[in-house]
Amino acid sequence: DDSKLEQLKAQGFARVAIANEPPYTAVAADGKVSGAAPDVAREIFKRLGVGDIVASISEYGAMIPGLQAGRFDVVTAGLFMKPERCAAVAYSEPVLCDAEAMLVKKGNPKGFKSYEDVAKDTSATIGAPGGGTEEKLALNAGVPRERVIVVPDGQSGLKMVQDGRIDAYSLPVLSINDLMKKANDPNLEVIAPVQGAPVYCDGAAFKKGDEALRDAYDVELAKMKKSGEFAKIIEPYGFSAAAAMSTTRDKLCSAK
Amino acid sequence: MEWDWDFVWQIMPTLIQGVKITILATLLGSVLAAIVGLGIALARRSPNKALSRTVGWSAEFIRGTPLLVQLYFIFYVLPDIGILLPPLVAGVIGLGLHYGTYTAEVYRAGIDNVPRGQWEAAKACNLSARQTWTHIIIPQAIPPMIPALANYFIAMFKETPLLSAITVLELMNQAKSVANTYYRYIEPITLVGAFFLAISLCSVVLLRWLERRYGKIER
Amino acid sequence: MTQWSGYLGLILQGALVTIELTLMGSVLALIMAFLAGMGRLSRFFALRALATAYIEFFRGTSIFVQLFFAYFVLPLIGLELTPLQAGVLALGLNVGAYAAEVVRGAVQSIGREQHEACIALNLGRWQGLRHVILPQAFLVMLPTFGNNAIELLKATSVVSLISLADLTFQAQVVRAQTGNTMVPFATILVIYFVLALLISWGVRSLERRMARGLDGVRV
Amino acid sequence: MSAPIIKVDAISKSFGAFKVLDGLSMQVMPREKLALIGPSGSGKTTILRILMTLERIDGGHIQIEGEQLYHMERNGQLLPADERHLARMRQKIGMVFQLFNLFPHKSVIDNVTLAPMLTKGMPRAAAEKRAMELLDMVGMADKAKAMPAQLSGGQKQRVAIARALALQPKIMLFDEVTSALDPELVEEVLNVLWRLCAETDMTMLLVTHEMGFAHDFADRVLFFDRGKIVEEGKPDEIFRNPKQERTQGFLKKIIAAGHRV
Amino acid sequence: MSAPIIKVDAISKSFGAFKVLDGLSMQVMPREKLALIGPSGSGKTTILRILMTLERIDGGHIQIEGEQLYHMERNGQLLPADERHLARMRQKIGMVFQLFNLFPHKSVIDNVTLAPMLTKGMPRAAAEKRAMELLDMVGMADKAKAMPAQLSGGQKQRVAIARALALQPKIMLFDEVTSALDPELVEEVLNVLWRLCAETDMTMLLVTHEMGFAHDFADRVLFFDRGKIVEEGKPDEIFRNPKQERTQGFLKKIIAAGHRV
Ligand SMILES: Nc1ncnc2c1ncn2[C@@H]1O[C@H](COP(=O)(O)OP(=O)(O)OP(=O)(O)O)[C@@H](O)[C@H]1O
Ligand SMILES: Nc1ncnc2c1ncn2[C@@H]1O[C@H](COP(=O)(O)OP(=O)(O)OP(=O)(O)O)[C@@H](O)[C@H]1O
Ligand SMILES: [Mg+2]
Ligand SMILES: [Mg+2]
Repeated sequence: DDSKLEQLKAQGFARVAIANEPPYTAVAADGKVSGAAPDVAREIFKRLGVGDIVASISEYGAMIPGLQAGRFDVVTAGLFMKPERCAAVAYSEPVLCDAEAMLVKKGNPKGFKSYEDVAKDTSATIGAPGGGTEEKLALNAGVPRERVIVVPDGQSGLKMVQDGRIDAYSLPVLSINDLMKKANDPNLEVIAPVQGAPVYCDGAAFKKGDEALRDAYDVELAKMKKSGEFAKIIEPYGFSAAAAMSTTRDKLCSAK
Repeated sequence: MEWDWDFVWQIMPTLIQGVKITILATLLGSVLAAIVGLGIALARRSPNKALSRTVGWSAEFIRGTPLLVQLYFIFYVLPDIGILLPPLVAGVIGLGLHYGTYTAEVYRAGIDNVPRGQWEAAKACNLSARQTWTHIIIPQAIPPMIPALANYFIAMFKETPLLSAITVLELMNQAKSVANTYYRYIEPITLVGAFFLAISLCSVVLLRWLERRYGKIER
Repeated sequence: MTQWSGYLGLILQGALVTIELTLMGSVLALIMAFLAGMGRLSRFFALRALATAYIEFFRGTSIFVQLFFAYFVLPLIGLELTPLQAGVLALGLNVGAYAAEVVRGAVQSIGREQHEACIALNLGRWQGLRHVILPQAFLVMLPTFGNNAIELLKATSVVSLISLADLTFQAQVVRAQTGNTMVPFATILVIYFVLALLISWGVRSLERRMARGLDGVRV
Repeated sequence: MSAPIIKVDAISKSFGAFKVLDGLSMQVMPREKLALIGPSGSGKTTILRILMTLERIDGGHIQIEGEQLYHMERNGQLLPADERHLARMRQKIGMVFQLFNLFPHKSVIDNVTLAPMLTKGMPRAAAEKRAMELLDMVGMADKAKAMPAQLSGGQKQRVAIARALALQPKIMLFDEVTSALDPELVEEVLNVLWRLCAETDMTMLLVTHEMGFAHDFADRVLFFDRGKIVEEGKPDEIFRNPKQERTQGFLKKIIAAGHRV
Repeated sequence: MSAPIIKVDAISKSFGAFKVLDGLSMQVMPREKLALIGPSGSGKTTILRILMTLERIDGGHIQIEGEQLYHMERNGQLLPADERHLARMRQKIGMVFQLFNLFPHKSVIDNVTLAPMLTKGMPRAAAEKRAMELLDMVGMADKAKAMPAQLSGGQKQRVAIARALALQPKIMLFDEVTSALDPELVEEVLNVLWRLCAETDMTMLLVTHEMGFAHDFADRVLFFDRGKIVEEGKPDEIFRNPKQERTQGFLKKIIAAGHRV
């Protein structure tokens, strides 16, 4: 049933949800959206015959409900594949892979290496995006709810570490690196990768029921991976194409 | 999506945590707003032109700009000049300052609404300025203000969800966090709405009562 | 070096969205205000009940809840809105509920004697309302409408929470892209304030125009 | 003898538990000038407001020119009047209020033309022509373009009279039309009433505390007390020679307070 | 002959561009009862308010018992009075307002005791004893515990008079103290004024539109017009035989309006 794809072709664009988080996403001074995730999506949709993508920046927490509510056709925002999510949406094959990192004060004063370390230090607080992977990792590692601070965006997290409001801020490695680069602050340090945290990969997330569109997407994605064009798009942003090609959706979705 | 009662009971304790913070923020914010408002109202009446103008314009500025942006400012920009506030404190200060500019207007109107004849009668009775304020003007000005002040405190209560932007885990933030964990929006958001509606409907009753009790002064 | 001029353009785009939201929201609010305000004064119980339910519901539940409902829950029951439509709908209905009380209060503030003069002159209900009561009441409403419009302007900042690219949202984007907090937030504070000043100036001059002849200058 | 133009038959009226009028009856002949006097709170204003249909009555009947005011006959039954019936009956009656009740957002001439244009569909030109005649009669033609706020109390009241006259009612009700005016301005308005009295054949009911004026102006005086007509008669009888003790006491007080009779 | 208790010397007063008083002079003897009459807007209220220091003057001088009211002498120089000087001078003067201006949040007796207790440090018991005497004099002793909102206009005004008397001023100012009252209630208040006039030796200045009362009550009548004293004299002279055309016109209108002289 290709009706969804036909519909997108007819309207000439696909509505894509992205995050306000470089380098997954970047917004240039002229307002143009780029970044690893949207660039891949744009290319694949072009090959599928959908001329353009219309990207709207969204909170992490709002992406899946927005997809379910039909606000977007697809989410390409570094929304990592995990079993619960796989149940809520239809993922494509892996696109962007990254390990988890933590941003801490210079010298890592509390000696964090893993989320468990944060859990053990009863005075430590950790910041993470609401509804994101890092929040769940921290909670699963036993950090109590009140010590996991929901931080609205990366800059806020950086600022809160600088100001000593939280002891660590956790995001994927590349996101943290990008933050560090912009902040250019010698008093900060990145711990990457966080021990015990798996390497995650995101995929383009479609609404349940749009599997036909997802399958068409997968076909083009596989072609690009093979031809090397995939690597050409994402590697300038720091992502590893090899990592994405070394795993599969099924593996990630069935991981515990 | 279907409404799921089991889910409702499951998330209830988390939401109640949020309710506590919401109420705490409102109470502290109200106290601060009442004090800040009085300060602004008095400063604007001051014969010192520089003081009254500065305070007047600042109040206008605060009243003309969104609380959300002010909260970002207090929380994320002030640390640059060495003022580091915990989230709840920053939130309470934001609410107190913002609503202080509203309560200031209530104070002003309350004082202005005491008829000029009362000032004149006080003078004809040879009362001093202080005696006039404490015995004649304030006792008449306060009661009609009470419903208006209560009204703003209720409005403030409904704006507490903004505090989620500065990481305060109030009700709305808890609801979003729950929703993000389970990918279910209907139940948490509806519960939050029902909670606000319940409190507002109660406060309508309270307001009517306050208005009857204090709203009018019989002459 | 950061390209501030480029990012300023981004913020100005956000200002456009904010203005658009404020204007369209105000129009919707004005329509709802008159419908519900007059509804509350109706002779028919059903109309009164409907208007009261609308007003109490939208004043009672927080604007955040309404916004999230319009954006995330309405589509689940088959009513799909663009973010802009959802924003205008939530803001307009919310502020309209407050303004409805202004309409009702203003109409009631027109003394009973004006209604009686209409009856004594045998004007019909609608004629009296249209030619005598509403023109006078509108003048009473205007200043509060101005305040309502500013409240609406400020409330547009919360639409950033449903990913509508308004001023506040664009400031967030610029912040994420440049790593600078102070500049984007200070800029939008000033823009919001200027917009608020524009609204109050506009309302005041409209008021002056309409009040001409009603002040008691004897000729 | 012709039939009465107003026939009030045992009407009663309460506000909450307080009975203002209790079985009041009275009749007014066409062209009669009636003065209603009596202490504050005795129900004078209330009876005028009832005739203007500004209040509903609790019991009794009122007929205007032989037609029921608050009731209508349908198939031989008397039903409460609906809005259409009231509107038709109101055409016969005009009222001038103590506080003028001009429309503050309309100019003098618009105040006078509004009702004829809206209720009778009179074209603007005709309505304005007629309004100017009336304003001329009350001595306000030169202020036709002024706004009410620019007028003195006496001027406002004269405009209010012109406004009520514009609908050409058969019965005019005046409720203390001078008591909100400064003493110096009272005369202007009384002069207009004199002219009206002399020049038209309207039936006029006038509530007033100006005893001297009531004496000279009225064909008949009704003295109200506690919602009842305590005494009625020719002005000379009532003012020079009141029979009831209550009337005597009232007039004595008024005179002591400095009013001429 | 004794010295005047009030000496007004060429004072002027403007509101914005509008000159209300222009070089007004007058003198009042101790114990004198003065009636101020004149058309609306002529400045009668303004002169009373100036004597009560509710307005400032723009030029001229006022002396009370030989002492400057708006100025004080320091080292032989005349300086504008400060608040302390004004407060001291105000002890000699009391005022009763047209609209009573009772303190609505205080009972009748508290209205009367407030000022003596606060300004003279009188103990409560003594203040209340004195207040009850005064309330008795104005016939309000039985309402001592009532709140102002529960009183009629005439009763309110009598309490206001008692309140002003409680400070035992030498000069009392009355500004149209009856004109906000219903005609029937006017008498109560005028009766109190009569008693005051007979029983105390206060100097009294009274603005009124009650010409009959002014005639009987006053030792001397001042006729104001446009901020000037146009005519003054014994009541009989002014009312029966006014010399100025303006006075004649004013009185004629007032009489035509139904007021007894
Ligand atoms: N709407 C009302 N609700 C309650 N009581 C009312 C109302 N209107 C009038 N009354 C009462 O009815 C009584 C008669 O009032 P009415 O105004 O007819 O008296 P009146 O003879 O015109 O007196 P006045 O000379 O003071 O105008 C008064 O006691 C008044 O308080
Ligand atoms: N505060 C004020 N501001 C401007 N004009 C004023 C003010 N007070 C009084 N006036 C003007 O001063 C003039 C004199 O007023 P005043 O009250 O003394 O008159 P009056 O003789 O007492 O009149 P009335 O008999 O109407 O009370 C009037 O024209 C009035 O409009
Ligand atoms: Mg009356
Ligand atoms: Mg005066």
